[in-house]
Amino acid sequence: MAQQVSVDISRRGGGHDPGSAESCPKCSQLLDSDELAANLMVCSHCGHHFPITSRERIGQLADEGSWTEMAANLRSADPLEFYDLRPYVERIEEAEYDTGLSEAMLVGTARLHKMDVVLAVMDFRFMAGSMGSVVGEKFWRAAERAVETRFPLVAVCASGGARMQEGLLSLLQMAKTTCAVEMLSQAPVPFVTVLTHPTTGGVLASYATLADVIMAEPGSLISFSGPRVIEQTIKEKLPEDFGRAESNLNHGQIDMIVERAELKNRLVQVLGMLEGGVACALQPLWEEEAGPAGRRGAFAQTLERIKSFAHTPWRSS
Amino acid sequence: MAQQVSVDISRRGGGHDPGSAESCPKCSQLLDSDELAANLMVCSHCGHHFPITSRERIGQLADEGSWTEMAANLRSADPLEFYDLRPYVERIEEAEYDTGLSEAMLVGTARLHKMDVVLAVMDFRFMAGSMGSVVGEKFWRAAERAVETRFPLVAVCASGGARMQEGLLSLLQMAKTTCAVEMLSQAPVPFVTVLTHPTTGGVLASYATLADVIMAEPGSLISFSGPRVIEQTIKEKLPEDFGRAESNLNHGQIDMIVERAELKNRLVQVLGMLEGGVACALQPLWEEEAGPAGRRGAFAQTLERIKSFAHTPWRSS
Amino acid sequence: MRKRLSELSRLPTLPGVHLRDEASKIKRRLHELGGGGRGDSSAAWEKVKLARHADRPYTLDYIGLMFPGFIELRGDRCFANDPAIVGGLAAYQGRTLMVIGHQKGRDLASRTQRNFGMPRPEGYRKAQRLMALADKFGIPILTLIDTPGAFPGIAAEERGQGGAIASTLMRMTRLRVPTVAIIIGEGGSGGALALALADRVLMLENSVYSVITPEACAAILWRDAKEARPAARALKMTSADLEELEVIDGVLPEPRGGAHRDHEGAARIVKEALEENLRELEMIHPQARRQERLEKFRRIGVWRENGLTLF
Amino acid sequence: MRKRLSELSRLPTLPGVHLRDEASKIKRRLHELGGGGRGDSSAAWEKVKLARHADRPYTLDYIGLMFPGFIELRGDRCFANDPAIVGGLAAYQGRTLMVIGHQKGRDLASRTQRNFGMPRPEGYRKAQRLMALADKFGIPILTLIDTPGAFPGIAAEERGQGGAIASTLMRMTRLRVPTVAIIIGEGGSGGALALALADRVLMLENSVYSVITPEACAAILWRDAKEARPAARALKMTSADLEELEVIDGVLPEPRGGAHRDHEGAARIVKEALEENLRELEMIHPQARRQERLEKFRRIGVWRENGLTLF
Ligand SMILES: [Zn+2]
Ligand SMILES: [Zn+2]
Repeated sequence: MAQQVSVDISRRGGGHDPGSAESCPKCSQLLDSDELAANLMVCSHCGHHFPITSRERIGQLADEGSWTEMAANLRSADPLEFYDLRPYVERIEEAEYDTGLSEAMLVGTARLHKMDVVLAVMDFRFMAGSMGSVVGEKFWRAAERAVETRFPLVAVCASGGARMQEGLLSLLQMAKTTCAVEMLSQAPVPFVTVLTHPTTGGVLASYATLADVIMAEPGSLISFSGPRVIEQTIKEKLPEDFGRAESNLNHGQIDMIVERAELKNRLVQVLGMLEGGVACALQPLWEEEAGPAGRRGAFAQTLERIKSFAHTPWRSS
Repeated sequence: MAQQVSVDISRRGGGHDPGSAESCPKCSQLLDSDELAANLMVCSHCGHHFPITSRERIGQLADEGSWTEMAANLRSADPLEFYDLRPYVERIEEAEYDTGLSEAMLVGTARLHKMDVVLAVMDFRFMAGSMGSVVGEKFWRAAERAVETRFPLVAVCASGGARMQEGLLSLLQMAKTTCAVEMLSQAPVPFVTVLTHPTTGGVLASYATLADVIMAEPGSLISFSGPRVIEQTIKEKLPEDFGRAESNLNHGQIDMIVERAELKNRLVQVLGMLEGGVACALQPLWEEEAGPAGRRGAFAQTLERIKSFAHTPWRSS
Repeated sequence: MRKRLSELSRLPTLPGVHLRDEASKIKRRLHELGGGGRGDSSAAWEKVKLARHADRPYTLDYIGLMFPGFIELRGDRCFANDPAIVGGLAAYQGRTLMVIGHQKGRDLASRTQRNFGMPRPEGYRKAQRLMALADKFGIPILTLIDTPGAFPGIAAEERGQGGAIASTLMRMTRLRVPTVAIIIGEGGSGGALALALADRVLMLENSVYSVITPEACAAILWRDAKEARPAARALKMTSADLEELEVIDGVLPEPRGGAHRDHEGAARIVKEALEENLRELEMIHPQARRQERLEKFRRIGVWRENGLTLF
Repeated sequence: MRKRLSELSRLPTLPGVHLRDEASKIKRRLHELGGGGRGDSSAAWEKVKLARHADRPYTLDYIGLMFPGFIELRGDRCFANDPAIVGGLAAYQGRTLMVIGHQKGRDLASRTQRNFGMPRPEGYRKAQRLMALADKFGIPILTLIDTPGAFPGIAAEERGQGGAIASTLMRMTRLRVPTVAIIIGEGGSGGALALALADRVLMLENSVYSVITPEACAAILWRDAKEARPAARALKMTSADLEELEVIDGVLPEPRGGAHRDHEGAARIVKEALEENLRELEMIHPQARRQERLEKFRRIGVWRENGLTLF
């Protein structure tokens, strides 16, 4: 199901071309590339959020110099020895060449406003952000690290679905990532997802919707089935707002829509709030239920952070 | 909210008048009262289920001579010293006189095809089956008995809602009966409800919908708000099938519709099946999770019963 | 009354039976006899009007005044986001609270959007989801109650209004975290109770809490909705009535003139009550707290047994 | 292949890394080289057609043939009862099973009513409810899988098709009771997997299980839906393929000529497999079984790391 959603990320190699111009697909305004990048790849006229690469996303979120990639050496194998009109291995090589990435997800640790987190960020450019064995295993390792360190896990999603070239192995990554979320949940470690354009298929139907709090970028398509499949099934044209973040919010499927410029702050606020609950869980009388001792350290850190929040009012509604 | 649903139970005093005739409200056929009673108060022409009294219901369900009433001495007090056009105490006395009952619910133990159960059966004739302190307390005691004996609890509901003459005390019976279900759930003891015409208001919004399996009699009105309130709010006439058992089944709110003639068998089948799960919970390796030892006895009984079922095929779909 | 009292005092306490403190009964009756406005049916009705006053602070007002930070969480993950119930994470004294409450609108547009504070099933299912989230992370829960009742509509019934309320009640019985419910305005029937199966249930002085609206009660029992005044009195729905009936855990006095005249003052009072109650509740082990919660609601009811009036 | 094998044998087992048994890899490759029909693209396509055969036994057929008693339970308690998934309590050897499965229709009317076995979110939510009920009473769960996939429709999306599948998967990770999933026909994508996060996942010989239908795969990768034959082969979706990939726990041979020719025979085979697997699973403590379930799915995947191919 991977390639059923088309997304225009013309910017290959993970960046923009300095000095050039780009036209906004929503308002058609011609935008200066440098200004667009400085505005986090959001159209300053209409607010359209251009899709961004995983490295751009990490650059926007992580405190300067705080990103440390994990599991960087994982590469797709070709367990099915799959080929259609072209072999799978060739498609992977092409994706590697085009994106400078080794897979559709980067995982690692970072700091967001000094808060330690584990990040798992998808990249739609790499084979339509499809989830195969490597994405599943990277997500698992990210979750494992989050449980070990008690750092919350933030997953930024962008996916056309499962990597069909890995057959059932890719479908079963839905089960695998769900088990990873269950592991987080047992700890419990806060887990927040950010659904970006587009989040569909197996990613949506597994870890993306299993988070404690689900955020989405404005205008993102969030839908299990691809729009074309639905149109073929119901034999009608879909309405323009079908499956968009705004529709998902109205239908109760996500917690909030967050503009890119606000995302880092909002993540830190939500994660701080979820960890703030630890304060309560560590009351003296609760101690036998408090879990591993390591948590206490994380808690002290959290408490300080929350205290500093208390002087900076914010509102989401 | 108690009296907002009108139901015609003209048969006062808990029985039918021998030798007389009654006209079916659905097909207008004139029915011989004796035949109607012999047919469990179901119209032999159109299948319309006439509302029946709590004693009739127990008579239809319990094995001959197996019914033992509990908490028979509970009577309504008048904690609010409530009176409207007439005092509450007078309305209670009238209901007692008309029905020969002391309250809108009978609770006790009985056997259904030799299976021990606790029964809690409402009677709509008693102040529109409204739930006040006595109904709440009787339900609590029934649940308590079920937990002590490990007998499953069967509750037959028929209610216009909360007993408004007891004010907030009656509203809080919803909380109390919910706590009782939670107690059953912790055991766990199987709990099945039968929603009969009409089951509305506070009873529907508490224990009636919290059962492991929810059955309903054909044609029963099952709705939180009374039809008149809804009509006044939306300023439209409601469709004929509004809130009926059949609509509730389609909308996923109940498990099955069971005709009166089948009810006893179906209850025993479902309860036997739920208890059958105990077999698994008592596997040697599970013992530390198996709960009180008393359950083992109940299990042996269940196992025998289930074995006998195995030779009598049945189907519900 | 005297007969009942003497009957009670003659007898030993029965196991499993809670004999209400008679002192409070006597106090209550004396209060009634002595007037104090409660014999006057317009006093109760005035409280109803105050509780519904359009200038009273609503849930989001309290949240805004009580907490330096608040993140609203939305949706039941099933059908819709119901704006008649709001909920989210609030920053509270260096830690976190989950706040869930009914939300009325103030002007025509927001009233319509909030459906006059009358939730549909998805509102209750959102509340359950947020309760589960709070429970997972050990975050205490504050509910703020202010609704005429659950919305009576065809589609709401089809989506299981009754079951949604019941399952919310059930969810609240199971919570490991401390829960405080405060009736801030109208506590209307099952739609209000759904958020009020809490360790502590408090009422603002000018709030009401009732099994049915006085108008609907009058329409049924007096056969005339205009008889809402005597109905309001008969239903004993004011905070003073309910404190005397001992079915709530406390009344919070409002600022001079009422909460609608001093939102900040009202928020301060609610916040102090919250602090005090949470402090007490957090001294109790979660298992014990859950058990006490069941016991508390188990005890509610007044009936006669073998000629005795029992509470 | 030889190079990869030697790389692997040179190295000690890495912590947290599961090196697949190489013997099976070699066996698999030899099987491929030696023919056995798998080199022939029409063989896979024939399996797809067989798996979809209109005369194959469906979930309710198996239930009818395997169990002397069955009580269907309906509804998600939220929005609807989805007839594309059926579930209920089955009498099984003097005890009880919870059986949940996709249900296709056989004639036009029942196919329409069952939506061709394509569930909507309420189907998955019903499944979750029944799983929770089974778990409460310690009733083992059997799921029977036979769907082209979850229904792709606007309203289904609006009601959270993705979230419904995900939360069903999550529910299955948490079950204390033993779970056995059997693919009896079409195991189509996420809509099939939602019921298959089980302690044992078995396939009937002529069933298929795939990330995408061969037609849709061909439309995307070959840009021509008529290229479904090579797609079917490339996807490795037959029971034999998947057994060799070691992503399922076993294949159940069908009666001579296929299950569609002998419903009783097929039911007998399914029942025996169920018995055998339950017997094994019930020897394991619930906690350990749950842990093993997580571990099993944790291990699924094939990738290269530092030049090695890992499984
Ligand atoms: Zn623009
Ligand atoms: Zn008739």
